[in-house]
Amino acid sequence: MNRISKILIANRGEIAVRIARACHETAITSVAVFSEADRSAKHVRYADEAYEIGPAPSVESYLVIDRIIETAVRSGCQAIHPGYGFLAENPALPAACAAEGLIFIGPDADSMALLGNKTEARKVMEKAGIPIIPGAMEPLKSEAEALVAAAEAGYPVLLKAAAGGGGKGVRVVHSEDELPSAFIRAGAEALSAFGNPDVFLEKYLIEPRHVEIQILADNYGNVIHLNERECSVQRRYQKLIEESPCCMLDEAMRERMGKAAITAVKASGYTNAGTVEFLVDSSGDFFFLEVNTRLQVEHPVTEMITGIDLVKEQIKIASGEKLGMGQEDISINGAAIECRISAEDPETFLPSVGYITELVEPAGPGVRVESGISADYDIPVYYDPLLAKVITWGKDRQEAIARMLRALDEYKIKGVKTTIPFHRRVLIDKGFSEGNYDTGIVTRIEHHRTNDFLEISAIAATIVAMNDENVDFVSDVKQDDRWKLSGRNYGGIRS
Amino acid sequence: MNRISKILIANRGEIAVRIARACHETAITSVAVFSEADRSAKHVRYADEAYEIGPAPSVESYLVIDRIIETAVRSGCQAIHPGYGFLAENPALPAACAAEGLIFIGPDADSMALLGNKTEARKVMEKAGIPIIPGAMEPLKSEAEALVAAAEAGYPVLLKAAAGGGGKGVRVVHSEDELPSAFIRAGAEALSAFGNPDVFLEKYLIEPRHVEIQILADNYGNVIHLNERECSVQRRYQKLIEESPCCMLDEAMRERMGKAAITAVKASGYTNAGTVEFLVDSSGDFFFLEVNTRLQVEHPVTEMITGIDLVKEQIKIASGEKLGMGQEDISINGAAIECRISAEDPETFLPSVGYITELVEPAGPGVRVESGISADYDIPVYYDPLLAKVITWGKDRQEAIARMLRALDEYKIKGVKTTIPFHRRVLIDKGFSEGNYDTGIVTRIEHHRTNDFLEISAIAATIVAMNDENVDFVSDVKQDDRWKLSGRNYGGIRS
Amino acid sequence: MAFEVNDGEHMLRVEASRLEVRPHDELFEVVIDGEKKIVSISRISPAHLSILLEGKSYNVEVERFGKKYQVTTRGEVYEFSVTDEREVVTTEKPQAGGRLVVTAPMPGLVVEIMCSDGKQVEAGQGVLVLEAMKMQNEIVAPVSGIITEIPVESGASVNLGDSLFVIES
Amino acid sequence: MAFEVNDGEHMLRVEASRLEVRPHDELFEVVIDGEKKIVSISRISPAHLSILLEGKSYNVEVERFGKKYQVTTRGEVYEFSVTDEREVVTTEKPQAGGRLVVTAPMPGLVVEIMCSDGKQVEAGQGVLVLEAMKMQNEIVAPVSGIITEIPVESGASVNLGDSLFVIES
Repeated sequence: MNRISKILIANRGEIAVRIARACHETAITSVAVFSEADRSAKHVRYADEAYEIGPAPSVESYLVIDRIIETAVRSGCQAIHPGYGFLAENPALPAACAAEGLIFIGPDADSMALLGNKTEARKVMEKAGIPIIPGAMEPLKSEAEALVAAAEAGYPVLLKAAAGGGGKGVRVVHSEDELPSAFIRAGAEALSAFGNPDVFLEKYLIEPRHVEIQILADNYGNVIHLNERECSVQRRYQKLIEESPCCMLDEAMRERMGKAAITAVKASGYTNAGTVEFLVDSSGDFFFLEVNTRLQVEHPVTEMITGIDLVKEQIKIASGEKLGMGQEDISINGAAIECRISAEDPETFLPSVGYITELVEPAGPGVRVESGISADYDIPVYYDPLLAKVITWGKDRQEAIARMLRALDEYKIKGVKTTIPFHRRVLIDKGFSEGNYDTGIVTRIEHHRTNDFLEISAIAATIVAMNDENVDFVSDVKQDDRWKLSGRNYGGIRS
Repeated sequence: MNRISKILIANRGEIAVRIARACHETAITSVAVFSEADRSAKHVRYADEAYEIGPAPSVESYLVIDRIIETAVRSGCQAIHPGYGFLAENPALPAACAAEGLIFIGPDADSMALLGNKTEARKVMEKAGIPIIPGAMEPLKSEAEALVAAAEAGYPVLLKAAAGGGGKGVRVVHSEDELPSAFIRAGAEALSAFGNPDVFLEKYLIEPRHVEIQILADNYGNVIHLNERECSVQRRYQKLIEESPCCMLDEAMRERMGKAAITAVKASGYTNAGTVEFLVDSSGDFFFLEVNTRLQVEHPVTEMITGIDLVKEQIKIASGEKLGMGQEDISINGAAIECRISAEDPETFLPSVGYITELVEPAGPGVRVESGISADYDIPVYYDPLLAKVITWGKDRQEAIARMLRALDEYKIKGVKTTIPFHRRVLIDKGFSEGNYDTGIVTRIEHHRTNDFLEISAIAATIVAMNDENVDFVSDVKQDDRWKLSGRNYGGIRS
Repeated sequence: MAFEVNDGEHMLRVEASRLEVRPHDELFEVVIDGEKKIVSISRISPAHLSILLEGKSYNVEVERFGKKYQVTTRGEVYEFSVTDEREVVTTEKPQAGGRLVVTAPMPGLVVEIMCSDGKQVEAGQGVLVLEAMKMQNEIVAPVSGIITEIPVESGASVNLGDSLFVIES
Repeated sequence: MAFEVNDGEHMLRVEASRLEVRPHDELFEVVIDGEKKIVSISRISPAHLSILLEGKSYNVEVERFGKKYQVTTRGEVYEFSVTDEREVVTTEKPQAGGRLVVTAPMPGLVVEIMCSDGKQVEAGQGVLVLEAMKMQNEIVAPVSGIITEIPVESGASVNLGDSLFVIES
């Protein structure tokens, strides 16, 4: 047992704030690190201590292991939490921690390296008797090798970063002539996101469901699963909406998948929190996809239905505690759903960077917000567009969805475009609300815009436009009665 | 069964928003009413429809039954939800609803009148075998009568509004010479708050615990209780912090009090949601205090531990549905705590009215906020100082308290003073954190201010003061490099 | 004074005049497509109007992106151009000849240029790669033609709307 | 330039000069009670400063109420007067004679006046009742004496700091 009293959080944005909150609640001192672009970011303000670690580009700051280790040592931390993204799946970080006598809050370097290498992981799982998706067992060395492997598996195929996760460096390839360009792009994205250009290939399952199992494993061989998450609402292999429980799983299948996940974890010697991802085809067969060797973006949906704080559990496991619960203590209470709110155009999904002029977060019963932004915040162009997550809980799925629709209506992020209107469209989609969907759902969703609010919206636009152009509304209104463009004058419309 | 599809919310502030949220989640159209002072208030903006009902003083708007009924009828509502306060415990409202064919979301006029009259209620409970506090069985007609009743019960005694609840019109009287003035004040407050000056008297129990039982009763005789709430953190008989479960209750006592509450409800023919309040003395004996014939301010703590949305249940019961659950379906999941955030000086508890210049609400795991305010909002002087409530949930009481402390640290309401620092002091108090407290806790709490942050605070004050006074920081800084006092200039410190 | 409000599919004629300034709102008389309405407007924040119209309560968010007004209410998003009807409407001239300037759809970093000046490209062919928020986006030729100008170089930061390349068809 | 910062119990001498304006913060050299410190300050909103000092991160809220600065950080609340040390400190004169003006501790409505001009009252005796936010607050005589002036009447609205009555002892 190594009591952890001070943690360096090697991340930024909502997840850094999330981890700092867990520290706050357990009387652990939190240490933030930040790039030059992030001095006024929320995670810097939230932590107890904060140190600058380099210029804005993440390769010069958040990805510099030496600087992070040095900051942890100098500030007297016993442990480092990597969050997700950045260095979270880079085995060099746990290795460097071990060398410096720091605790890495996550698995050890060996099991991370094993599982992080998607091709190695596939071999281990196949050996452990877990079904895997057909495809190459080794990273692709060249375009030529990719062409051969693709022909063997049969198009369509998927190119995936061997080192990464989270949808970065993933390309679907429908035919031979698309392959060369996709191979280059996937490799470049993989290098940019994970510092490793290796790409592998597997058969592309057509519109499967993406179901994953959250696990917790301590250092004494105890492994439990915390039920599943359904993450089939994806675009470009990026998850957008996640929920738990999954509508298509009955108790028997939940148990089978849970056992497979525990087997996968034990086979790889993995410890701490992790997620075993599966694809489920339309006949209900599931295939191992990968293990995410870290906290997931979507971990809150599991927290909402189990009541377990996964970050606190991670810290406890890392400090050498035994799991305080067994599989029999884990149950499902109600239903939870998460929407990822990104700074992207909700139609084109192009990044929308800018200055947040106004921020109102949803609240009330069953609503949880995890956010890395605040009002008057300039979103840096250097990092992931994920701004925040909304998670809702309901006694059943229907209530969780109704609350999410309410929460999205309450959420106001002004100054940039966000994916909020996209989420609304998914939630009111018949397939989604009936629970009958797969990873193809996003391409199938249609938005039939109602014109019910066209008139009121046109009126509002007119009045704001007149204000913007300083138009007199009526000729007999005195100059000083005109719309004020600034200040908080209580009489008259404030702007 | 009368399907309710449109509800008028006869209230304002956080509770009106709370009810509108429940409507939003169940596809019910919500109709707000507002006084002239509340045109831009959050509840007006939140509802689907909104109608002005009179000038700022509540006696000319929120308390005018005719105008509320007329608005409900004209706008096509089938039902009225009264919230708490204002008309919520005035039997004239359900009576007027019945006369107009509107559904009142609450009990019928008769049982409300019976229980609302605290002296009548005492008689009914005594008859039903529920222990009551010694005192007068009739309202006091004069100062002389009060003196006699007080002498009989023995000082200290409590004067209480016969019609009200929520701590308004309550005075403790320690000796005979304090009685005349207190009798006049209590009567005046009772009249102002409830439109009825009747006051009664009972023995003042010294520092009991205040424990109440939430009940739900449908129109078919089914009554269940949803466990207790501990509300002993009070000042001037106003609850400040509430929690569930109560540390001092074991399963046996919970069952006994739950049964007493159900008996009380059945004895009075009460339906819908209600709360049976008890005082528990140091020996563990409990005494009937009163029934609150409405939704309570603190209802969210019960929602957090049971997963039941009480407002939705109220609407279902009012529409004639049978209770969808039995006593065996109710359990306690974790622990929840609520802090009421009021616009009051945290030392003197004097009202602090003003303009909210900045608002940041807490978020993250286990945190729920119910708020009636927004940034750039001018708090009207006419209404209750309750601005918002923070509710936290934890797997146990310790986690709920730790989360509340975190939430209070995150909460920023600038422009007015609030009770946030007061709550912080209670939560770190040893008696409170050990669960060993009673209604005397507030007077016993001491605040030993730490000087750890004196220097950093002095530095901040200096720099802001220099900015306010336009002081040059260094002589060689050019004029246009000075601190900008407005605008969102990205370079330099923004203000 | 009247405005033409156009969302691309519908054209509405809106005339607004202020009747009264009150402590918490302003009353307007609005004539929309010939119909007269009384509207209460309270401006909650720069981008947020609370509107009461015939009893209905609307939270309307209005933001200006370039010359368009993006309006969000009850989950629906509309994008309007608002034009003073007295103004002479300047018809936008069609693109001269076959010269097309392709601009940056977002701020970002040019990480690769896949073509050079004078090269012939097909419609849909990648010309350069723009990275923003960790995503690589291939910017393709919208039409077939010859690349005549590439005013950016690899490693350059560009803002929304900056010219990326010129194509002549 | 130096300031005297006083919270009633402690007096600190603070000198601040700006070293550098950077894109996201400003660096100050601060001398506090003779000790020199380098401080990074980022102003997040009018009332909210993010301060980094020797690695520690502080969210400091500073509000001005009258002439005092109320500062909140990590749950602690301090109230400071901040005085330019070069200014001649004007000593507040003690209350002349026995005349005391009692002012409204909050805005509210005078609902009852319990005394009349010229009446003798004891310390602690109620003089009038002020209602604000639904609470009735008895305003009592702070000392024994004679009420010489009551410039308000029943039903009047008063603001914070308005005179309620004058008592001479």
